[in-house]
Amino acid sequence: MKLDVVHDLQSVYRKVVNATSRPGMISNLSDEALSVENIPVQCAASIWVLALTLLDQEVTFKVYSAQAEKASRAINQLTYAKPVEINEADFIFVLSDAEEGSLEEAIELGKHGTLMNPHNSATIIVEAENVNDGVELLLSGPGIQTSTSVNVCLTGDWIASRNQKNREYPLGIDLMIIDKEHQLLSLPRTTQIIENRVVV
Amino acid sequence: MGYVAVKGGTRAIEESIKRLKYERVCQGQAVEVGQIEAGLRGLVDQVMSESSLYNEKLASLAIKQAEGNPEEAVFLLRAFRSTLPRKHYSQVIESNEMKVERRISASFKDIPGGQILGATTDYTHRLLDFGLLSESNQQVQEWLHRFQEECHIEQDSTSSPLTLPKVLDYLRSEGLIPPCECKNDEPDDVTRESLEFPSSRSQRLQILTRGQTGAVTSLAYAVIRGYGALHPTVGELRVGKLPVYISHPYEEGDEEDGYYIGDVKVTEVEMLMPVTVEKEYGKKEMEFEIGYGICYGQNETKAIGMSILDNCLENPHLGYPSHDEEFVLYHIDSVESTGFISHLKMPHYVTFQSKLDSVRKTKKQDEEAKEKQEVKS
Amino acid sequence: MNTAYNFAFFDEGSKREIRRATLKAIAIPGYQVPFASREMPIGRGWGTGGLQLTLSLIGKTDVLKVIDQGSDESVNAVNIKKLVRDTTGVEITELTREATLIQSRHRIPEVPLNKDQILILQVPIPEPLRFYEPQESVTKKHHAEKEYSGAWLMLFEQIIKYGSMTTGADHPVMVHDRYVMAPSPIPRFDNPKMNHSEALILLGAGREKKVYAIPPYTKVVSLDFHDYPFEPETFQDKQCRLCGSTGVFFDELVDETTGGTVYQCNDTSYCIETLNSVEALGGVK
Amino acid sequence: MAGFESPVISVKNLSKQFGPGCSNCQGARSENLIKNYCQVCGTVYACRDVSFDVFPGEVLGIVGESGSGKSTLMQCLYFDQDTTNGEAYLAAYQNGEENLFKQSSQQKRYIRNHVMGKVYQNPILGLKMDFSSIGNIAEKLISAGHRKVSLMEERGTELLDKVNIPVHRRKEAPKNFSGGMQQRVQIAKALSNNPPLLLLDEVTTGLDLSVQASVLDLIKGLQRELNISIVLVSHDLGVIRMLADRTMVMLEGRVIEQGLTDQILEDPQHQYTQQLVHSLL
Amino acid sequence: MKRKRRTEILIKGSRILPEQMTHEVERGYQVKIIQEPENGLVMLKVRETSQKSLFYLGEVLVTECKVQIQNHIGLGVVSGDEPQLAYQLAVIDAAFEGEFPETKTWLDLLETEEQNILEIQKSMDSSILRTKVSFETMDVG
Amino acid sequence: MENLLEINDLSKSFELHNLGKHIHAVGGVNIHLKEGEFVGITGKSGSGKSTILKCIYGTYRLKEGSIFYNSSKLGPVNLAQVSEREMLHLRKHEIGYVSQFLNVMPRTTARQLVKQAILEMGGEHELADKETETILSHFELDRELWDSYPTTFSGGEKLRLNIARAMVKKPRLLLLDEPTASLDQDSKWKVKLLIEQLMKEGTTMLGIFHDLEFMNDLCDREYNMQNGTLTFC
Repeated sequence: MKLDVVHDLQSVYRKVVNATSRPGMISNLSDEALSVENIPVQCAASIWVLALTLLDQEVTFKVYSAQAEKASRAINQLTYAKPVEINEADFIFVLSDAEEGSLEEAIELGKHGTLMNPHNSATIIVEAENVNDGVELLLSGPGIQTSTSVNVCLTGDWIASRNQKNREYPLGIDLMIIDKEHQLLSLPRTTQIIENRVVV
Repeated sequence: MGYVAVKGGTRAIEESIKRLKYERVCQGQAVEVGQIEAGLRGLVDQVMSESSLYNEKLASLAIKQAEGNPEEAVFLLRAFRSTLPRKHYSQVIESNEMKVERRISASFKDIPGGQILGATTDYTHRLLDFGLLSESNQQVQEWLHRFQEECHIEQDSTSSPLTLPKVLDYLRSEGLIPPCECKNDEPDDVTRESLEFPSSRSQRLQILTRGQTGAVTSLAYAVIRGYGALHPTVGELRVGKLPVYISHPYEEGDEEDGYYIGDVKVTEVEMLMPVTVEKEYGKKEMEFEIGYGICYGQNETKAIGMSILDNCLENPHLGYPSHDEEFVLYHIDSVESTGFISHLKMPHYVTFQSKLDSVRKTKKQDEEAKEKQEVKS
Repeated sequence: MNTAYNFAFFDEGSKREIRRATLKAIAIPGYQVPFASREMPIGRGWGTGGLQLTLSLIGKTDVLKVIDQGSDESVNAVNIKKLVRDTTGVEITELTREATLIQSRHRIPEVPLNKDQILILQVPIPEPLRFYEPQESVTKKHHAEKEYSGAWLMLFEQIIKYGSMTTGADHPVMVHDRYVMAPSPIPRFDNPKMNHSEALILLGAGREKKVYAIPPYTKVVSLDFHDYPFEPETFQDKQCRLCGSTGVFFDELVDETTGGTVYQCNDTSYCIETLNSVEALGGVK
Repeated sequence: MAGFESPVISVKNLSKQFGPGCSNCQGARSENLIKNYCQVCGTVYACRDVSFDVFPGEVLGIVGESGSGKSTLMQCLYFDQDTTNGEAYLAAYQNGEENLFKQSSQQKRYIRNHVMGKVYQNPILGLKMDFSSIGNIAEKLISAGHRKVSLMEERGTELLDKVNIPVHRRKEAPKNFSGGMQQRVQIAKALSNNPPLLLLDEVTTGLDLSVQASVLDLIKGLQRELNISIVLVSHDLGVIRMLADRTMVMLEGRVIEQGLTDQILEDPQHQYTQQLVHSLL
Repeated sequence: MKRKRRTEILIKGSRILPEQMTHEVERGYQVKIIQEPENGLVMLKVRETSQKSLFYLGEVLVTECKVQIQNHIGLGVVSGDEPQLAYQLAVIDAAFEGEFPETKTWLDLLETEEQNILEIQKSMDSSILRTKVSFETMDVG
Repeated sequence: MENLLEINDLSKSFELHNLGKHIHAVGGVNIHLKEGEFVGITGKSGSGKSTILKCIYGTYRLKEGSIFYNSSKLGPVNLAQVSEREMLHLRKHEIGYVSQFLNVMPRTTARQLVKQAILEMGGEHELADKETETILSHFELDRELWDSYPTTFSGGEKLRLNIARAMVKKPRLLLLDEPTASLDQDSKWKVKLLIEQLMKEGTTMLGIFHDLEFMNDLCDREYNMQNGTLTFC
């Protein structure tokens, strides 16, 4: 079945809206992701679905991946979005085969808006192993009734980088984490994360 | 069964739309769209310009549907353009490539290429031509035939093609206007990214060129009447056709590999304003600044008005709203201003109820205070 | 000429731009995200902001409710519904709880909204500081610097002059302790419904080209003073003349026969529902 | 005597230039400038390397002719202008450990609202002319976090009384007032949040002599009573003599001399200061 | 002949010429339509003459069509609602892209058509030039 | 430090740039004051007497010589080198200066003037009010003058107010700059009583006087000033 650019992307968008307005709630993009034919680079099809939903010639992006160049060209041809340096990118993709520390770098160097225009900030789309397993994170903030917990299998010290980057609200970056099963976890800048480390 | 439902709205709307059609056709005649395109050039040009969409046929259709009301016609076209994909951007159009149909200068009598009146109402006596009441297609065609014959006979084989040198280039070569390098920064597009202040020059020009003809004219008039700081003279006004080319979407080739897609007719105005400028070491000199105006079709007052406002906005002045970019740019668009003005017709029952509550509350407090005072005294 | 319109009127590029702006709006609650704002087949000022949000959100399975001033049958609501239905074919409802998308002007429905619903409010003037400072470049700076003394000052002046806050509808709110926001001209009565709302609330201003949002469970506080607390409109001891409801927002009507004042639910679908359930129960007079 | 007391504000090497600078005037080399103006690129070096401290309860006067950079300096301190270079530390903000000029605009706004007050020469800049006088004072209180109308009304009335605005006129808008009254409302507003530091920019310029005297009295009285620190800019040595404990003399963007106010007046060292003082006598 | 000149002749000239050329191609080749003629917009990028900067004047309604002949893609874009012409332009474009032998014979046709256009244009020009004001200098002597 | 004040080799000259003049005011001045002493300086007007006091008080900036002062708070300091802040501190708490001129704000009443001085020393409002009244009556200032502006006072009244203000601070060192010039006999007598009282209280004083008779009765030691140099009498 072929991806329907009108209806499938509308459905993806609504799931992204839900996930972003209720951080911690996991959305599943499998239905739409499975309709994607010919993925040019080795990564979750849902990444492409998100790219098609959000990117076009009006925006810019940057890819972190072992095959960054290839992925970059593919996204450009698919969406006409322009590949740029990290500090200018509207969207940043960090694929699971990216070098260690890429996510932290993306968070650190991505644009976080200005006080006048806090929306001119990067949205980082990260490919994770799993968003149902891994370190338990305690989330609070807008969209969450009191607090909620999720488990994210994502290595590195990204939470510290994110805290540092988002310290002067409303400046900040917005994160979307997607796993191999096309499950989407969205962490807008307003979400406070506490890492629930299990002491062994 | 006690199901209660209000169905008034739907029904009333349906009947209202019927009534609207009745008003359009009640004299038993249908206006053909072709007739509008053929005979209402001024209105078609104005509607194309304000809607920022160039196509005579669509404009004529909109005019028919709007029963000749330009603001309604513009509205229809603006909404329609929201549904069309933008396929290409043109190659940069340089106005010295214009095929001139009319060209005058108020500053120089002897401009290279001459003063060409073209088609203008400026020298018609504004006397109603009752002959037009009985003008027939046959008469029109006969006249046209004779006119073409005349032209053919008098054709001067040596006459130069009608792409004329520009007055500005002449002034620049004289050193009366500071030289100017071509700037090739990509323009902003107000239809794609919302306007923010301070605005860019490209945003200002785009909003002005799609501004409402009446609003542009009125504001510019206010400027030269005294609510502004300008004393302009028309350097050059030209009406003519500009060829539009697009580049090949994938292949990179030279310009000649581009596609010609057609012409657009525009009115272009370069307005001269004398200014004093301070040079090095405090030396003062008189120079000319240029206000620029251009719009679709033959729409001369608007283009002149735009050139005045362009210069106003290049020189902000706190004392005059016409020199304030927020004031001018936010209020000049036909769809925005007519939309908001007309929305006042919408029901405001809830807001009014809420205000009523507040008014009552203050009245009550006032009375209570009075009573208290009376009790005291 | 090809005369068929795309699903939901817009071309996909237009939708995408509105969608990106909306996501940033959700990420920064109460902040007005500028967007290009397409020209719509209804007038600027007639709900084009709300309509653009609706059209960018809507899918085939959505059920839409549109109200204007509390009424599903207001001519303006009818008009908007007609346009959306003509370009999408989605189901339209008048029952608040059946709807997945609710576009509204000037009211939040009486029936509490739930987490599967999105409320879209039409906004004429999104700038809460507009009447304190007309220049957008200045108000934008105020927002940037969290300089909201002007918003409170306007209320302070009302108290000084009239002895109480005299805002009608559109009483400003503070969202997530950061942005002062115009809640759109909903009556003060509806302001508290925004606080920790279960439903996502999106606000769109078409002519002013702004989109903003209140995510679910977000703190929304109406501006006030410790000694002059915010007060919604009161309809104490008032009752709907049709369904007998109390504690809702009423329209005030003049009884043509007696000349006296009578009250009627402003939310017509709520009134009808109440009325029908009362009748179903055997009816109280 | 280090550690004897710590300054309320400490300004280090503040510089402000208008214009891009060019090879002719690079580094603001004075030999290539006419006064503080580069005639090649038109850059104005409004403040050059200005440093000073203000201590608790102290009035620092800054005197100089128009164009000397004193008002620009004040604008920089109140963030009405961005500084080109330099540092400033306020004891009341982050323990005096953060350079004010490096803060975000959001933080700068906080500093203005909570730990500073400023009175402008032109009341239009400091007042909302269409709002009530008491509302104007409330505005400053609101911005410093007050949310109780009765308290603000009380405080506003008290302050207006203190600056001799009749209580029954407190609901009137300053646009109806005379220049001297407007200035007094401005002072009341600036004082309302008890700022540790008050900036006064030519506050009596343009007022009638008798009005000037009353405004100066008012400032001195309030300063003594409330023990606030003041930076006061004036081209008028009379004003400086009346109010300032210490004085800095500015010329062409630089501080050319500083000392106790009586030192500056009675034993001026710099040629320019002597000229200034003698013209006063 | 470069594309710019060619497309200008085809659009400004008689409709008969592109129709003939298209038929010729259709007779000899399989034409695959990639994109049916559809309406869209072209945004005009204009240089103003006051500061010589660029801005957007507005959009023009166009009809666009894409065809594939053998391995060659042809694009036809023309101002206005002109589905037929857009298709023909695309076919001719593909033929030139593929340097089909037919195109050699078309050059003459195109040049003749260009002359016709020029003749008509001249006649129009002269009618305009008749509105030129001629200032005659008085010889005082 | 044995003395309260030790002036060694004090010289002061003025550079008048605009007039192109160099004026030598005083040179080689040495004065030592023990705690509690009252030392007087006489001399013709223009001989440089005031210069010495102004150098001590910091109004004139010194390039040569030293003025050591034994501060109760700061210890021995060289007044020629103290910081502006230190000088302000000493003026506020330890060193007073009284001249025949009264330099005050134009619209401050006598009462306010004295009260401000008390408040500056860290008094409370209510106490300050009481103390003000005590002081004003002590200095025999007419009650009806208390709430009027000193700019309208006579010379003697101004001076008494001036001394009153200085005394509020209970200075350790009081500099008297021709306080009795242009006073009538009655006023002089009142001032003399005040000075005597200060002496009793142990205030160290350095004064310059025009009026030899007046000074002879009071001083422990006297110097004479001529053409900028000092001789011990």
